Amino acid sequence: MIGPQICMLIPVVYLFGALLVPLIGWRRGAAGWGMALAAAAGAFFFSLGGLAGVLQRGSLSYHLGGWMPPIGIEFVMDPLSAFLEVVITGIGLLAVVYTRRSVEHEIPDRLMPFSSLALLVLTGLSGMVITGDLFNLYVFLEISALAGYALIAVGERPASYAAFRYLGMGTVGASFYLLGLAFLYMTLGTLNMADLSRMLAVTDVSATVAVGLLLLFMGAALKMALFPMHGWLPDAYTHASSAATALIAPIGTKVAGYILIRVLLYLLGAGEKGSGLPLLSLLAYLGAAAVIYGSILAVCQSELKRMLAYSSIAQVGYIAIGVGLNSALGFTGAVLHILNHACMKASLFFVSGGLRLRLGHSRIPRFTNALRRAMPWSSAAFALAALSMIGLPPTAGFFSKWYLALGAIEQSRWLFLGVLLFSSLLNAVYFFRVLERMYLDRPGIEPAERPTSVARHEAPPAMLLPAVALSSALLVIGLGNTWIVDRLIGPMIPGGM
Amino acid sequence: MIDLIRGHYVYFFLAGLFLIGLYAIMFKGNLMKKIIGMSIMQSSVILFYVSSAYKDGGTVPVLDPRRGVENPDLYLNPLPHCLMLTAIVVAVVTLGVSFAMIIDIYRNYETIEEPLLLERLKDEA
Amino acid sequence: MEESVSSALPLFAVGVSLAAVPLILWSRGRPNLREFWTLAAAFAKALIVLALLPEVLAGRTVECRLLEISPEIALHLKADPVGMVFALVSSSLWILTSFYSIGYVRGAGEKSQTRYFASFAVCLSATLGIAFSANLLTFLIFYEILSIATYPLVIHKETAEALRSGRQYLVYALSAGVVLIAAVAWTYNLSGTLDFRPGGLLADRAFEAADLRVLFLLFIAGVGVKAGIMPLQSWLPAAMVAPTPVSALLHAVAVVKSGVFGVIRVVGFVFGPSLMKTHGLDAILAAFAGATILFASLIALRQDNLKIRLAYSTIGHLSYIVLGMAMLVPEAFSGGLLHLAAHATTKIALFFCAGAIYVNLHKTEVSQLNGIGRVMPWTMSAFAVGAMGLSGLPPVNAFFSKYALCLGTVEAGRLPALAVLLMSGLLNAAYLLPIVHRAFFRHGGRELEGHGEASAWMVVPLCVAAALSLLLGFRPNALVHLFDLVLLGTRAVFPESVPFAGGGP
Amino acid sequence: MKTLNRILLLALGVVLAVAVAGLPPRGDIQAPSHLAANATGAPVAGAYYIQNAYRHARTPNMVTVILADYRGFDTLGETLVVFTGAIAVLFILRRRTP
Repeated sequence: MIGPQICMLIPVVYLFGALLVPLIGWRRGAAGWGMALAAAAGAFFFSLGGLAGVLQRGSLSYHLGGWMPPIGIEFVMDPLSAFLEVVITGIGLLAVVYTRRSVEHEIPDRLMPFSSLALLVLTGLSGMVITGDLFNLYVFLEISALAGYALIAVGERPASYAAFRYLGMGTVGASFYLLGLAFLYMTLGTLNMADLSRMLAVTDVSATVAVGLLLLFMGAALKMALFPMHGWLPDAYTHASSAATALIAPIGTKVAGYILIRVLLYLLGAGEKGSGLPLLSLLAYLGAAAVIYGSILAVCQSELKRMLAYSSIAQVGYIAIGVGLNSALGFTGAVLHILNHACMKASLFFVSGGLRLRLGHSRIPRFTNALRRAMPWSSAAFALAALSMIGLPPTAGFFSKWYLALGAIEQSRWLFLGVLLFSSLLNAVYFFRVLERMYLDRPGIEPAERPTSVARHEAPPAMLLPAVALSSALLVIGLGNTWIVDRLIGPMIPGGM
Repeated sequence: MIDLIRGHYVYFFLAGLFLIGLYAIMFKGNLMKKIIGMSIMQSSVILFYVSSAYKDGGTVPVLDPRRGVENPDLYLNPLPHCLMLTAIVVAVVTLGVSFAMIIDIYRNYETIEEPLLLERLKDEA
Repeated sequence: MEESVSSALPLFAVGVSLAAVPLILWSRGRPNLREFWTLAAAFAKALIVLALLPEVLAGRTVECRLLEISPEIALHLKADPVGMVFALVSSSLWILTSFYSIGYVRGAGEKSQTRYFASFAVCLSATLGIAFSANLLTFLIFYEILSIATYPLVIHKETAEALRSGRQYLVYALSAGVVLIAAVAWTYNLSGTLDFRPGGLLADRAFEAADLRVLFLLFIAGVGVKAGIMPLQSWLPAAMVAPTPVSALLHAVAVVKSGVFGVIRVVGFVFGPSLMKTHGLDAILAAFAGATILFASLIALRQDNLKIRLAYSTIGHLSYIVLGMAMLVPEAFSGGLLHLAAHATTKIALFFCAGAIYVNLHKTEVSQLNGIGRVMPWTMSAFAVGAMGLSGLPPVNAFFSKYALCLGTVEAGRLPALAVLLMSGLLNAAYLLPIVHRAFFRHGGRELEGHGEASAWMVVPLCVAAALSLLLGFRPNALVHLFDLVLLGTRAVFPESVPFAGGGP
Repeated sequence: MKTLNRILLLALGVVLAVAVAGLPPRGDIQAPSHLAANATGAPVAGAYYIQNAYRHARTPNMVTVILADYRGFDTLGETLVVFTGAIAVLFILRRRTP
């Protein structure tokens, strides 16, 4: 029987894994990596169990130390957090599988600390999602952030500076969050989320509370790289090692998005009360700007990882639009897009790491159609994920866009509809640019210069399989999206929508 | 007005401190100065919590047998103190990690002045 | 209410060519085996579609409801008379195209033949999916799949020009896709359902006139790109850089026909004749279609490249069908449906001829065709049949569909439309028949000596296509009861009236 | 860009000033975080700790009790942060093998 203890198990498995990795892997990094893999698999298993438990019996809540919530810390698994846990631990597991070969190639001799830091990132992210206490959330946020800064800092030469900027922005974000929490705590007297939302329901939202929420919003938005607070992201994702990017990019920003959903829609209460503050509209407009800005800049990039980074900025904008629409359909689209984008982006970054391993670079102008012959499966995984990013049916990407479009139309927010649709075209532009080079002959090269026969030189299975698995998952998610929407997302739609 | 200032001067001061820290992060070119700014900002938040714990007529939250524990107004609020112990540790560790990064940056580019650094990055790319 | 039968046959019809794709890819090293899969899938597909025919002719629809893909909206396939017309046309012509493709790509020594055949199979799956879609979302999904699957075919030659055309095609197709998404989502918001219904799913609801007009324009822009309605047509001539069987696929079998079929669905099954009439939407559609017919015919006159001339001819003929839809009378509706089939058989014959000429003699321009009728008599006779058909001369099938369209314009009392049809008939004759004349009655140069017909792989299919055009001209109900299907479909959309009460073809 | 940032900083200052002015005055024993029960009737943590810490843990220092017991998990997180820092520094500063 699945009890509430399962909430506790997910971060704790990661936590002890992270502590054990240096002990086991001090001499041999690979052994440490094995430990990390075991921990990641365990956490994935428990989060599936948690999701099943939530589906069966509704929200689970675990009181740490046995103290009742406002007194002690509470871990809560409601439909939203259970869903996100599965996303985080699933991507986390695949990323850890992927890590070994990639790290050994790009940053040799650092597999042990890398594995440990990867588990720490996952500890932080899973803890942020599952905790029911706003200060505890801050602690987890810092754990994941610090480990993330370190992971980003090692890679190409400019990585250390990129990571420093990430650290600066991240610390500012965290300070904003903590200051906003101070305002809320001083005016409402509690740190527990459930308690706080009950308090907000009975009291008027004063200017102080509003500013407190605004600060939380800004803190989360900085972490989420929401336009115009995205400055740290492109450099960080480009210069970090592929394994680090593949771990952080798909889920890091999503969890920040989760904080926004939690604070704006659950704490504040959706519907009437939520629309009283302009924060949701602000979020939606910033999201729209992010979508356009990110997509346009992605078109201009010549380095694959950098292009994907800008595309992340845009995709985060979709989530922001969905949340900002403040309606059931928009919310559905946003949450579905969290899942879809995690899968798509992870797959794309996995492939880009594979390219770096085999080609030694990931610069788009240097791709040729030798790639397709040398790495057919990687290319196919990339193509499928790219089609999903563009939003072509029946891949998953289409359906999140579909719900977002329905939500925008339902509320007659034509601007957002236009942005959503226009951005699909921009996505098509920057992805087809890559696909064209991957799959087609480049005219202008003399036949003599073309490689006549290209040996099969596929990425190693441990790096290939995660990408292929995620890309195939996109089709499954696309066709099975009703099940996800009805069974998983339906119960988590905040009251008042 | 006087009441406002008497009751809130600390908070105004701390808000100012927060902004000073933020200013340093945004505008200072030297990476060490940025870190100092970061530290100032974090300290201001920590002080925010700590000063919110203060109660007129309260004493430190250590059991005083003469006062008893029936009336919570006689002790300062212990919760923010505890929270800030954690926040301080976080701030310290952040400092440590950022120092490590600065060392790494210096190893790679032999400068920690941002304008110079950006130039060298551009040259490299 | 119409009766319906539950069966997996529509799903098989869609899936059979998709199932062939892995086999085609797997046997990429063995061309004969690879082509065997293509042909097997083509025949299997046609047989499955034929197996659906008796039920549909008996007035029942065959449905296959798969998993839900959005709450309340299933991936839903349904074979109704109108869809059957399109399915029959595309699946039977796929057989011809497959044979022809084999001859063509081998004859012309094309590269990447595996990709070519695989994409072709995906295209056909999508086309059947479009034909059998029971609701707008299903339609949209297959429509987008078709867009993407056609792209590798358009850029097949991988020259700079092909890439440019490919990009242009993608921009048009994907823009149309997003516009269509907006239209479909909006429809769902307005009506709460997306199921196609004869007579219009929006018909019995009240709307703001302005909203409805914008929605209609979105739909027409969405499907109009594929249907080549001006001013959205420019990708089509550009896509002529593709190999000829691809052009045949684009023009006759799948892509543009899907666009036109989309117009039929939108007019007959989304908006419905009555709603269109009340809001004056028919006039908008008729104006676009009429202008397209005239301009396309005029432009075609000035083209020297045979394939581009045929491309503009296609643009014009598609708008015949659209114009028929815009008349909102049963005769014109049936005429449009008949023309969908008639144009397919005749145009495919013409394109096959163009391809045969290219492979055999490497000639692409009209002015080079002097005297080739003597070298390639079978090919050019088939060309003559097609040209006669498209010019509206009896006894080719396109004559009768055009006749029905004219009848419809009279019935609807739209004389300008009638004038457009007659005028364009003359223009068609003016740009097609001179080619026949050149081929048979002028003397060719010396380079023709020593050449004969193209390979049988190509000549047989094109003769079959021409023969089909003639056969369907004499007996519209021959082989597959096409005419009965058309009547059934028309009656569903216009329940109160009897088409061709005053005598028809 | 720089001017824009200055303006943003200034705006943030104004916003903070407004917010800060609305906080309960420093030292006010009626501030929500100091009360025994909040508006919904739920107990407020601060006062609960003062009243019960000694009873529950036999430790006079209430902050210690919170740190080690009531909110012990925060402290575990804090320790983990230190561990993270250590691993992070190790990761960043380990010299590349020549």
